[in-house]
Amino acid sequence: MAILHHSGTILIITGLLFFLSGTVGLIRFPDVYSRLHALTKADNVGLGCVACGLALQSNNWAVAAKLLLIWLLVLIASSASCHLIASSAMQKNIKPWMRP
Amino acid sequence: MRTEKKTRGQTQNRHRRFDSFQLLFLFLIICLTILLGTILCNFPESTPGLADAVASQQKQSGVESPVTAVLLNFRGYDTLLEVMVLLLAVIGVWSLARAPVSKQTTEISPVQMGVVRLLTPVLCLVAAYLVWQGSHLAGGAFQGGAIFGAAGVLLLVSELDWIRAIPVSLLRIGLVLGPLTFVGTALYCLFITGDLLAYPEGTAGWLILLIETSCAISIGLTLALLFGGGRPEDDVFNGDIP
Amino acid sequence: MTYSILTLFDIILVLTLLWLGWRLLSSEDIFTAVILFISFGLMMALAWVRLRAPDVALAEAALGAGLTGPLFLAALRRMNRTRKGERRLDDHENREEDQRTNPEQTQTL
Amino acid sequence: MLFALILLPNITVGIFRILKGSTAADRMMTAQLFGTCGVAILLLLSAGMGNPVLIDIALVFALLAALATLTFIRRTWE
Repeated sequence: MAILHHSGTILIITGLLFFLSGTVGLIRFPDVYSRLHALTKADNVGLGCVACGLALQSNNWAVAAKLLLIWLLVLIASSASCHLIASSAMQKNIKPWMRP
Repeated sequence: MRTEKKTRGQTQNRHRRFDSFQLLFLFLIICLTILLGTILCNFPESTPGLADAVASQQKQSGVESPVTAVLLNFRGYDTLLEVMVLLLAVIGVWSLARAPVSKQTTEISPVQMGVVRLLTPVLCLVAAYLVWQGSHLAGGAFQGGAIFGAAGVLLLVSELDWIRAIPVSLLRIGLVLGPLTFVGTALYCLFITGDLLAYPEGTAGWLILLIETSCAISIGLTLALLFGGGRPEDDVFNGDIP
Repeated sequence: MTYSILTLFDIILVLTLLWLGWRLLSSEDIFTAVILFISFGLMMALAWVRLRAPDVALAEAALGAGLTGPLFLAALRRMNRTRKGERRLDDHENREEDQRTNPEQTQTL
Repeated sequence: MLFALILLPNITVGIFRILKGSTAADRMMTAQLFGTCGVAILLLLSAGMGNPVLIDIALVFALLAALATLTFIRRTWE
Protein backbone atom coordinates (compact mmCIF):
# COMPACT_ATOMS: atom_id res chain seq x y z
CA MET A 1 0.00 0.00 0.00
CA ALA A 2 2.85 2.35 0.81
CA ILE A 3 4.17 2.04 -2.75
CA LEU A 4 0.76 2.93 -4.16
CA HIS A 5 0.49 5.89 -1.81
CA HIS A 6 3.91 7.28 -2.64
CA SER A 7 3.55 6.82 -6.38
CA GLY A 8 0.20 8.59 -6.08
CA THR A 9 1.89 11.53 -4.35
CA ILE A 10 4.56 11.69 -7.06
CA LEU A 11 1.86 11.71 -9.75
CA ILE A 12 0.00 14.52 -8.00
CA ILE A 13 3.16 16.60 -7.78
CA THR A 14 3.82 16.03 -11.49
CA GLY A 15 0.28 17.17 -12.23
CA LEU A 16 0.77 20.30 -10.17
CA LEU A 17 3.92 21.10 -12.14
CA PHE A 18 1.89 20.89 -15.34
CA PHE A 19 -0.75 23.20 -13.87
CA LEU A 20 1.90 25.71 -12.84
CA SER A 21 3.54 25.67 -16.26
CA GLY A 22 0.13 26.03 -17.89
CA THR A 23 -0.57 29.17 -15.90
CA VAL A 24 2.89 30.59 -16.55
CA GLY A 25 2.39 29.91 -20.25
CA LEU A 26 -1.03 31.56 -20.22
CA ILE A 27 0.45 34.68 -18.67
CA ARG A 28 3.69 34.88 -20.62
CA PHE A 29 3.03 33.55 -24.13
CA PRO A 30 2.54 36.13 -26.88
CA ASP A 31 -0.56 35.08 -28.86
CA VAL A 32 -3.77 33.04 -28.80
CA TYR A 33 -2.37 29.91 -30.39
CA SER A 34 0.63 29.51 -28.09
CA ARG A 35 -1.57 30.23 -25.06
CA LEU A 36 -3.94 27.50 -26.21
CA HIS A 37 -0.97 25.18 -26.33
CA ALA A 38 -0.10 25.99 -22.71
CA LEU A 39 -3.72 25.67 -21.59
CA THR A 40 -4.23 22.20 -23.04
CA LYS A 41 -1.18 20.90 -21.20
CA ALA A 42 -2.64 21.99 -17.89
CA ASP A 43 -6.10 20.68 -18.75
CA ASN A 44 -5.19 17.29 -20.10
CA VAL A 45 -1.95 16.14 -18.53
CA GLY A 46 -2.16 18.13 -15.31
CA LEU A 47 -5.64 17.05 -14.34
CA GLY A 48 -4.90 13.54 -15.63
CA CYS A 49 -1.90 13.17 -13.33
CA VAL A 50 -3.80 14.58 -10.33
CA ALA A 51 -6.79 12.30 -10.96
CA CYS A 52 -4.62 9.21 -11.47
CA GLY A 53 -2.62 9.99 -8.32
CA LEU A 54 -5.78 10.40 -6.24
CA ALA A 55 -7.24 7.24 -7.77
CA LEU A 56 -4.11 5.33 -6.69
CA GLN A 57 -4.41 6.72 -3.17
CA SER A 58 -8.12 5.99 -2.77
CA ASN A 59 -8.80 2.38 -1.89
CA ASN A 60 -12.28 2.43 -3.32
CA TRP A 61 -13.07 1.29 -6.84
CA ALA A 62 -16.14 3.48 -7.22
CA VAL A 63 -14.23 6.62 -6.29
CA ALA A 64 -11.38 5.74 -8.65
CA ALA A 65 -13.83 5.17 -11.51
CA LYS A 66 -15.51 8.51 -10.82
CA LEU A 67 -12.14 10.28 -10.84
CA LEU A 68 -11.26 8.79 -14.20
CA LEU A 69 -14.72 9.71 -15.55
CA ILE A 70 -14.12 13.32 -14.50
CA TRP A 71 -10.78 13.30 -16.29
CA LEU A 72 -12.42 11.88 -19.42
CA LEU A 73 -15.11 14.59 -19.36
CA VAL A 74 -12.55 17.36 -18.97
CA LEU A 75 -10.52 15.83 -21.81
CA ILE A 76 -13.54 15.94 -24.11
CA ALA A 77 -14.50 19.45 -23.08
CA SER A 78 -11.08 21.03 -23.23
CA SER A 79 -9.86 19.41 -26.43
CA ALA A 80 -13.07 20.24 -28.28
CA SER A 81 -13.29 23.80 -27.07
CA CYS A 82 -9.62 24.49 -27.74
CA HIS A 83 -10.01 23.15 -31.27
CA LEU A 84 -13.04 25.38 -31.79
CA ILE A 85 -11.28 28.46 -30.42
CA ALA A 86 -8.24 27.86 -32.61
CA SER A 87 -10.22 27.24 -35.79
CA SER A 88 -12.48 30.25 -35.32
CA ALA A 89 -9.46 32.41 -34.52
CA MET A 90 -7.98 31.26 -37.83
CA GLN A 91 -11.24 32.15 -39.58
CA LYS A 92 -11.10 35.61 -38.11
CA ASN A 93 -7.63 36.20 -39.54
CA ILE A 94 -5.93 36.62 -36.21
CA LYS A 95 -2.26 36.46 -37.08
CA PRO A 96 -0.04 33.92 -35.38
CA TRP A 97 2.89 35.47 -33.56
CA MET A 98 6.17 35.54 -35.46
CA ARG A 99 9.62 36.12 -34.08
CA PRO A 100 10.24 39.81 -34.84
CA MET B 1 -33.53 56.04 -24.31
CA ARG B 2 -33.30 56.79 -20.63
CA THR B 3 -30.62 54.20 -20.06
CA GLU B 4 -28.56 55.61 -22.90
CA LYS B 5 -28.74 59.05 -21.37
CA LYS B 6 -27.75 57.61 -18.05
CA THR B 7 -24.67 55.86 -19.39
CA ARG B 8 -23.62 58.97 -21.25
CA GLY B 9 -23.99 60.98 -18.06
CA GLN B 10 -21.91 58.44 -16.21
CA THR B 11 -19.12 58.56 -18.75
CA GLN B 12 -19.05 62.34 -18.47
CA ASN B 13 -18.99 62.25 -14.71
CA ARG B 14 -16.27 59.67 -14.52
CA HIS B 15 -13.49 62.21 -14.26
CA ARG B 16 -15.16 64.17 -11.48
CA ARG B 17 -14.04 62.98 -8.06
CA PHE B 18 -17.28 62.34 -6.14
CA ASP B 19 -20.72 63.83 -6.43
CA SER B 20 -23.00 64.21 -3.43
CA PHE B 21 -24.97 61.06 -4.21
CA GLN B 22 -21.83 58.96 -4.24
CA LEU B 23 -20.69 60.54 -0.97
CA LEU B 24 -24.02 59.69 0.65
CA PHE B 25 -23.71 56.14 -0.63
CA LEU B 26 -20.16 55.85 0.67
CA PHE B 27 -21.30 57.09 4.06
CA LEU B 28 -24.12 54.54 4.19
CA ILE B 29 -21.76 51.74 3.21
CA ILE B 30 -19.27 52.73 5.93
CA CYS B 31 -22.12 52.79 8.48
CA LEU B 32 -23.21 49.32 7.37
CA THR B 33 -19.65 48.02 7.63
CA ILE B 34 -19.27 49.38 11.17
CA LEU B 35 -22.65 47.90 12.14
CA LEU B 36 -21.75 44.48 10.75
CA GLY B 37 -18.35 44.63 12.43
CA THR B 38 -19.91 45.36 15.84
CA ILE B 39 -22.40 42.53 15.38
CA LEU B 40 -19.64 40.16 14.36
CA CYS B 41 -17.52 41.11 17.38
CA ASN B 42 -20.39 40.57 19.82
CA PHE B 43 -21.50 37.31 18.21
CA PRO B 44 -21.77 34.41 20.66
CA GLU B 45 -19.22 31.71 19.95
CA SER B 46 -21.65 28.88 19.49
CA THR B 47 -25.29 29.33 18.59
CA PRO B 48 -27.66 26.43 19.09
CA GLY B 49 -29.35 26.90 15.69
CA LEU B 50 -32.01 24.54 14.50
CA ALA B 51 -29.74 21.57 13.82
CA ASP B 52 -30.94 19.63 16.87
CA ALA B 53 -34.60 20.25 16.09
CA VAL B 54 -34.08 18.99 12.54
CA ALA B 55 -32.10 15.97 13.69
CA SER B 56 -34.82 14.95 16.16
CA GLN B 57 -37.51 15.09 13.45
CA GLN B 58 -35.34 13.49 10.78
CA LYS B 59 -36.92 10.04 11.06
CA GLN B 60 -40.42 11.31 10.29
CA SER B 61 -39.33 13.25 7.23
CA GLY B 62 -38.94 10.19 4.97
CA VAL B 63 -35.50 11.23 3.69
CA GLU B 64 -32.02 10.88 5.12
CA SER B 65 -30.57 14.22 4.06
CA PRO B 66 -31.33 17.02 6.53
CA VAL B 67 -31.25 19.65 3.78
CA THR B 68 -33.87 17.90 1.69
CA ALA B 69 -35.93 17.26 4.81
CA VAL B 70 -36.05 20.99 5.57
CA LEU B 71 -36.63 22.03 1.96
CA LEU B 72 -39.42 19.65 1.09
CA ASN B 73 -40.95 18.54 4.35
CA PHE B 74 -40.60 21.01 7.22
CA ARG B 75 -40.63 24.12 5.01
CA GLY B 76 -42.30 22.74 1.91
CA TYR B 77 -44.37 25.83 1.08
CA ASP B 78 -41.20 27.87 0.78
CA THR B 79 -39.89 25.62 -1.97
CA LEU B 80 -43.33 25.63 -3.60
CA LEU B 81 -43.16 29.40 -3.93
CA GLU B 82 -39.61 29.20 -5.31
CA VAL B 83 -40.75 26.88 -8.07
CA MET B 84 -43.56 29.33 -8.84
CA VAL B 85 -41.03 32.16 -9.13
CA LEU B 86 -39.16 30.24 -11.83
CA LEU B 87 -42.40 29.70 -13.74
CA LEU B 88 -43.15 33.43 -13.46
CA ALA B 89 -39.71 34.21 -14.89
CA VAL B 90 -40.45 32.22 -18.05
CA ILE B 91 -43.88 33.83 -18.37
CA GLY B 92 -42.23 37.23 -18.09
CA VAL B 93 -39.63 36.50 -20.76
CA TRP B 94 -42.21 34.98 -23.11
CA SER B 95 -44.48 37.97 -22.83
CA LEU B 96 -41.64 40.35 -23.63
CA ALA B 97 -40.15 38.96 -26.82
CA ARG B 98 -40.08 36.25 -29.42
CA ALA B 99 -37.15 33.89 -29.66
CA PRO B 100 -34.56 35.30 -32.08
CA VAL B 101 -34.04 33.49 -35.35
CA SER B 102 -30.39 32.59 -35.61
CA LYS B 103 -28.72 34.01 -38.66
CA GLN B 104 -25.50 32.08 -38.31
CA THR B 105 -23.74 31.72 -41.63
CA THR B 106 -20.96 29.38 -40.63
CA GLU B 107 -21.99 25.81 -40.22
CA ILE B 108 -21.46 23.83 -37.05
CA SER B 109 -18.19 22.01 -36.92
CA PRO B 110 -18.29 18.21 -36.59
CA VAL B 111 -16.21 18.49 -33.43
CA GLN B 112 -19.03 20.35 -31.72
CA MET B 113 -21.56 17.77 -32.86
CA GLY B 114 -19.31 15.08 -31.41
CA VAL B 115 -19.23 16.89 -28.07
CA VAL B 116 -23.02 17.19 -28.09
CA ARG B 117 -23.42 13.51 -28.88
CA LEU B 118 -21.04 12.49 -26.10
CA LEU B 119 -22.09 14.92 -23.40
CA THR B 120 -25.90 15.09 -23.66
CA PRO B 121 -26.56 11.52 -22.45
CA VAL B 122 -24.01 11.93 -19.64
CA LEU B 123 -25.66 15.21 -18.62
CA CYS B 124 -29.11 13.59 -18.44
CA LEU B 125 -27.67 10.66 -16.49
CA VAL B 126 -25.93 12.91 -13.96
CA ALA B 127 -29.11 15.00 -13.60
CA ALA B 128 -31.08 11.88 -12.70
CA TYR B 129 -28.28 10.77 -10.37
CA LEU B 130 -28.32 14.09 -8.52
CA VAL B 131 -32.09 14.04 -8.11
CA TRP B 132 -31.95 10.53 -6.74
CA GLN B 133 -29.03 11.36 -4.49
CA GLY B 134 -30.95 14.28 -3.00
CA SER B 135 -32.71 11.95 -0.58
CA HIS B 136 -29.57 10.97 1.31
CA LEU B 137 -26.61 13.17 0.28
CA ALA B 138 -26.06 16.54 -1.37
CA GLY B 139 -28.22 17.08 -4.44
CA GLY B 140 -31.86 17.58 -5.23
CA ALA B 141 -34.33 19.07 -7.64
CA PHE B 142 -32.55 22.38 -8.22
CA GLN B 143 -29.14 20.87 -8.85
CA GLY B 144 -30.47 18.08 -11.04
CA GLY B 145 -32.71 20.51 -12.88
CA ALA B 146 -29.76 22.81 -13.54
CA ILE B 147 -27.79 19.96 -15.12
CA PHE B 148 -30.84 19.01 -17.17
CA GLY B 149 -31.13 22.62 -18.26
CA ALA B 150 -27.46 22.55 -19.26
CA ALA B 151 -28.24 19.65 -21.61
CA GLY B 152 -30.98 21.80 -23.14
CA VAL B 153 -28.61 24.74 -23.53
CA LEU B 154 -26.07 22.47 -25.23
CA LEU B 155 -28.70 21.36 -27.74
CA LEU B 156 -29.90 24.94 -28.30
CA VAL B 157 -26.37 26.21 -28.90
CA SER B 158 -25.77 23.52 -31.49
CA GLU B 159 -28.91 24.64 -33.35
CA LEU B 160 -30.24 21.17 -34.01
CA ASP B 161 -33.27 21.03 -36.26
CA TRP B 162 -35.40 18.75 -34.14
CA ILE B 163 -35.01 20.95 -31.05
CA ARG B 164 -36.82 23.76 -32.88
CA ALA B 165 -39.46 21.31 -34.06
CA ILE B 166 -40.61 20.35 -30.56
CA PRO B 167 -44.26 21.43 -30.29
CA VAL B 168 -44.76 24.39 -27.97
CA SER B 169 -47.70 22.74 -26.23
CA LEU B 170 -45.33 20.02 -25.04
CA LEU B 171 -42.98 22.67 -23.63
CA ARG B 172 -45.86 24.35 -21.85
CA ILE B 173 -46.92 21.05 -20.30
CA GLY B 174 -43.35 20.39 -19.17
CA LEU B 175 -43.08 23.87 -17.67
CA VAL B 176 -46.13 23.50 -15.45
CA LEU B 177 -45.55 19.82 -14.65
CA GLY B 178 -43.46 20.52 -11.54
CA PRO B 179 -45.59 23.29 -10.03
CA LEU B 180 -48.80 21.38 -10.74
CA THR B 181 -47.46 18.20 -9.14
CA PHE B 182 -46.33 20.21 -6.14
CA VAL B 183 -49.68 21.95 -5.75
CA GLY B 184 -51.51 18.68 -6.35
CA THR B 185 -49.52 16.95 -3.62
CA ALA B 186 -50.12 19.87 -1.28
CA LEU B 187 -53.89 19.69 -1.89
CA TYR B 188 -53.83 15.92 -1.47
CA CYS B 189 -52.07 16.35 1.87
CA LEU B 190 -54.58 19.03 2.84
CA PHE B 191 -57.41 16.64 2.01
CA ILE B 192 -55.94 13.66 3.87
CA THR B 193 -54.32 15.20 6.94
CA GLY B 194 -56.00 18.60 7.03
CA ASP B 195 -52.69 20.46 6.83
CA LEU B 196 -50.90 21.93 3.82
CA LEU B 197 -47.93 19.76 2.81
CA ALA B 198 -48.07 17.58 5.92
CA TYR B 199 -47.47 14.23 4.30
CA PRO B 200 -49.51 11.23 5.45
CA GLU B 201 -47.53 8.76 7.49
CA GLY B 202 -45.22 6.47 5.54
CA THR B 203 -45.72 8.12 2.15
CA ALA B 204 -43.40 11.09 2.70
CA GLY B 205 -40.37 9.54 0.99
CA TRP B 206 -42.25 8.63 -2.19
CA LEU B 207 -44.12 11.91 -2.41
CA ILE B 208 -40.88 13.86 -1.99
CA LEU B 209 -39.22 11.83 -4.75
CA LEU B 210 -42.23 12.46 -7.02
CA ILE B 211 -42.12 16.20 -6.37
CA GLU B 212 -38.36 16.34 -6.86
CA THR B 213 -38.45 14.50 -10.19
CA SER B 214 -41.23 16.59 -11.70
CA CYS B 215 -39.72 19.82 -10.39
CA ALA B 216 -36.32 18.89 -11.81
CA ILE B 217 -37.88 18.47 -15.27
CA SER B 218 -39.66 21.80 -14.99
CA ILE B 219 -36.60 23.65 -13.69
CA GLY B 220 -34.45 22.21 -16.47
CA LEU B 221 -36.97 23.28 -19.11
CA THR B 222 -37.25 26.70 -17.49
CA LEU B 223 -33.50 27.32 -17.64
CA ALA B 224 -33.20 26.06 -21.22
CA LEU B 225 -36.14 28.23 -22.36
CA LEU B 226 -34.70 31.26 -20.59
CA PHE B 227 -31.56 30.66 -22.61
CA GLY B 228 -33.72 30.53 -25.73
CA GLY B 229 -34.63 34.09 -24.90
CA GLY B 230 -38.27 34.44 -25.88
CA ARG B 231 -41.44 32.79 -27.07
CA PRO B 232 -40.87 30.09 -29.68
CA GLU B 233 -41.76 31.05 -33.23
CA ASP B 234 -44.51 28.56 -33.98
CA ASP B 235 -46.59 29.43 -30.96
CA VAL B 236 -50.27 28.76 -31.43
CA PHE B 237 -51.36 31.58 -29.18
CA ASN B 238 -50.44 34.58 -31.26
CA GLY B 239 -50.84 37.76 -29.26
CA ASP B 240 -49.76 41.25 -30.26
CA ILE B 241 -46.16 40.82 -29.24
CA PRO B 242 -43.80 42.45 -31.69
CA MET C 1 -0.77 21.44 10.91
CA THR C 2 -3.79 20.81 8.72
CA TYR C 3 -5.61 23.62 10.45
CA SER C 4 -3.04 26.26 9.58
CA ILE C 5 -2.76 25.16 5.94
CA LEU C 6 -6.52 25.30 5.43
CA THR C 7 -6.68 28.68 7.15
CA LEU C 8 -4.15 29.99 4.66
CA PHE C 9 -6.28 28.50 1.87
CA ASP C 10 -9.34 30.31 3.20
CA ILE C 11 -7.52 33.61 3.46
CA ILE C 12 -6.31 33.42 -0.15
CA LEU C 13 -9.82 32.39 -1.24
CA VAL C 14 -11.48 35.33 0.50
CA LEU C 15 -8.94 37.85 -0.82
CA THR C 16 -9.34 36.50 -4.37
CA LEU C 17 -13.12 36.70 -4.07
CA LEU C 18 -12.98 40.29 -2.90
CA TRP C 19 -10.56 41.27 -5.64
CA LEU C 20 -12.68 39.51 -8.27
CA GLY C 21 -15.80 41.22 -7.05
CA TRP C 22 -14.18 44.64 -7.15
CA ARG C 23 -12.73 44.16 -10.64
CA LEU C 24 -16.03 42.70 -11.83
CA LEU C 25 -17.97 45.75 -10.73
CA SER C 26 -15.43 48.30 -11.90
CA SER C 27 -14.77 46.73 -15.30
CA GLU C 28 -15.89 48.87 -18.23
CA ASP C 29 -15.89 46.10 -20.80
CA ILE C 30 -18.99 43.98 -20.35
CA PHE C 31 -17.42 40.89 -21.84
CA THR C 32 -14.58 41.00 -19.30
CA ALA C 33 -17.15 41.45 -16.57
CA VAL C 34 -18.99 38.33 -17.76
CA ILE C 35 -15.82 36.26 -17.72
CA LEU C 36 -14.96 37.59 -14.27
CA PHE C 37 -18.46 36.67 -13.16
CA ILE C 38 -17.96 33.09 -14.33
CA SER C 39 -14.71 32.92 -12.36
CA PHE C 40 -16.45 34.49 -9.39
CA GLY C 41 -19.11 31.76 -9.45
CA LEU C 42 -16.37 29.17 -9.53
CA MET C 43 -14.52 30.60 -6.56
CA MET C 44 -17.81 31.04 -4.73
CA ALA C 45 -18.47 27.31 -5.14
CA LEU C 46 -15.08 26.64 -3.55
CA ALA C 47 -15.99 29.01 -0.72
CA TRP C 48 -19.26 27.15 -0.10
CA VAL C 49 -17.28 23.91 0.00
CA ARG C 50 -15.03 25.40 2.68
CA LEU C 51 -18.11 26.55 4.60
CA ARG C 52 -19.19 22.87 4.66
CA ALA C 53 -22.33 23.45 2.59
CA PRO C 54 -21.95 20.97 -0.28
CA ASP C 55 -25.59 21.38 -1.34
CA VAL C 56 -25.18 25.07 -1.94
CA ALA C 57 -21.81 24.47 -3.57
CA LEU C 58 -23.44 22.04 -5.98
CA ALA C 59 -26.14 24.54 -6.89
CA GLU C 60 -23.58 27.33 -7.25
CA ALA C 61 -21.36 25.16 -9.46
CA ALA C 62 -24.28 24.26 -11.71
CA LEU C 63 -25.96 27.67 -11.84
CA GLY C 64 -23.31 30.27 -11.07
CA ALA C 65 -20.35 28.80 -12.88
CA GLY C 66 -22.14 26.67 -15.46
CA LEU C 67 -25.40 28.19 -16.65
CA THR C 68 -25.38 31.93 -16.04
CA GLY C 69 -22.14 32.25 -18.02
CA PRO C 70 -23.67 30.99 -21.30
CA LEU C 71 -26.84 32.96 -20.51
CA PHE C 72 -24.88 36.22 -20.27
CA LEU C 73 -22.78 35.39 -23.32
CA ALA C 74 -25.91 34.80 -25.38
CA ALA C 75 -27.41 38.01 -24.02
CA LEU C 76 -24.30 39.96 -25.06
CA ARG C 77 -24.95 39.03 -28.67
CA ARG C 78 -28.47 40.40 -28.52
CA MET C 79 -27.43 43.67 -26.98
CA ASN C 80 -27.07 46.83 -28.96
CA ARG C 81 -23.58 46.57 -30.36
CA THR C 82 -23.20 50.18 -31.40
CA ARG C 83 -23.25 51.55 -27.89
CA LYS C 84 -19.83 52.91 -27.29
CA GLY C 85 -17.52 52.14 -24.46
CA GLU C 86 -19.44 49.11 -23.29
CA ARG C 87 -18.60 46.25 -25.55
CA ARG C 88 -15.14 46.13 -26.96
CA LEU C 89 -14.65 42.52 -27.90
CA ASP C 90 -12.07 43.15 -30.54
CA ASP C 91 -9.56 45.00 -28.43
CA HIS C 92 -6.14 44.71 -30.02
CA GLU C 93 -7.02 41.48 -31.73
CA ASN C 94 -4.34 42.11 -34.30
CA ARG C 95 -6.53 41.13 -37.21
CA GLU C 96 -5.24 41.60 -40.72
CA GLU C 97 -8.55 42.89 -42.08
CA ASP C 98 -9.06 45.48 -39.40
CA GLN C 99 -5.74 47.13 -39.94
CA ARG C 100 -6.25 47.21 -43.66
CA THR C 101 -9.77 48.57 -43.81
CA ASN C 102 -10.03 51.02 -40.96
CA PRO C 103 -6.68 51.91 -39.47
CA GLU C 104 -7.95 54.89 -37.52
CA GLN C 105 -10.34 52.71 -35.55
CA THR C 106 -7.61 50.37 -34.40
CA GLN C 107 -5.65 53.36 -33.28
CA THR C 108 -8.45 54.73 -31.16
CA LEU C 109 -9.09 51.36 -29.60
CA MET D 1 -4.36 19.88 1.42
CA LEU D 2 -1.00 21.41 0.67
CA PHE D 3 -1.47 20.62 -3.01
CA ALA D 4 -4.82 22.38 -3.12
CA LEU D 5 -3.17 25.38 -1.49
CA ILE D 6 -0.60 25.47 -4.30
CA LEU D 7 -3.30 25.38 -6.98
CA LEU D 8 -5.32 28.29 -5.61
CA PRO D 9 -2.75 31.04 -6.36
CA ASN D 10 -2.74 29.62 -9.88
CA ILE D 11 -6.27 30.92 -10.29
CA THR D 12 -5.47 34.20 -8.57
CA VAL D 13 -2.56 34.87 -10.90
CA GLY D 14 -4.63 33.85 -13.92
CA ILE D 15 -7.01 36.76 -13.30
CA PHE D 16 -4.31 39.04 -14.71
CA ARG D 17 -4.78 37.40 -18.10
CA ILE D 18 -8.52 38.06 -17.98
CA LEU D 19 -7.93 41.70 -17.14
CA LYS D 20 -5.19 42.14 -19.73
CA GLY D 21 -6.30 39.51 -22.28
CA SER D 22 -5.65 40.96 -25.69
CA THR D 23 -8.40 38.98 -27.43
CA ALA D 24 -11.77 37.79 -26.21
CA ALA D 25 -10.67 34.19 -26.75
CA ASP D 26 -7.84 34.64 -24.25
CA ARG D 27 -10.30 35.63 -21.55
CA MET D 28 -12.51 32.65 -22.35
CA MET D 29 -9.52 30.31 -22.25
CA THR D 30 -8.53 31.60 -18.84
CA ALA D 31 -12.01 30.91 -17.56
CA GLN D 32 -11.62 27.37 -18.82
CA LEU D 33 -8.28 26.98 -17.04
CA PHE D 34 -10.01 28.18 -13.88
CA GLY D 35 -12.62 25.46 -14.32
CA THR D 36 -10.00 22.76 -14.61
CA CYS D 37 -8.07 24.18 -11.65
CA GLY D 38 -11.31 24.19 -9.68
CA VAL D 39 -11.88 20.53 -10.52
CA ALA D 40 -8.36 19.66 -9.35
CA ILE D 41 -8.75 21.70 -6.14
CA LEU D 42 -12.09 20.01 -5.39
CA LEU D 43 -10.61 16.54 -5.96
CA LEU D 44 -7.66 17.30 -3.67
CA LEU D 45 -9.94 18.84 -1.03
CA SER D 46 -12.22 15.83 -1.22
CA ALA D 47 -9.26 13.59 -0.35
CA GLY D 48 -8.01 16.02 2.29
CA MET D 49 -11.31 16.82 4.00
CA GLY D 50 -12.50 13.23 3.65
CA ASN D 51 -15.77 14.24 2.04
CA PRO D 52 -16.74 12.15 -1.02
CA VAL D 53 -19.58 14.54 -1.96
CA LEU D 54 -17.01 17.03 -3.27
CA ILE D 55 -16.25 14.62 -6.12
CA ASP D 56 -19.84 15.14 -7.31
CA ILE D 57 -19.28 18.89 -7.37
CA ALA D 58 -16.11 18.32 -9.40
CA LEU D 59 -18.17 16.13 -11.75
CA VAL D 60 -20.64 18.99 -12.27
CA PHE D 61 -17.75 21.37 -12.96
CA ALA D 62 -16.26 18.98 -15.49
CA LEU D 63 -19.62 18.47 -17.23
CA LEU D 64 -20.32 22.16 -17.59
CA ALA D 65 -16.78 23.17 -18.56
CA ALA D 66 -17.45 23.01 -22.30
CA LEU D 67 -20.78 24.82 -22.18
CA ALA D 68 -19.48 28.37 -21.75
CA THR D 69 -16.86 28.02 -24.47
CA LEU D 70 -19.29 26.49 -26.95
CA THR D 71 -21.74 29.32 -26.35
CA PHE D 72 -18.94 31.83 -26.72
CA ILE D 73 -17.88 30.37 -30.07
CA ARG D 74 -21.40 30.09 -31.48
CA ARG D 75 -23.06 33.17 -30.05
CA THR D 76 -20.66 35.85 -28.92
CA TRP D 77 -17.47 35.78 -30.93
CA GLU D 78 -18.29 36.57 -34.51
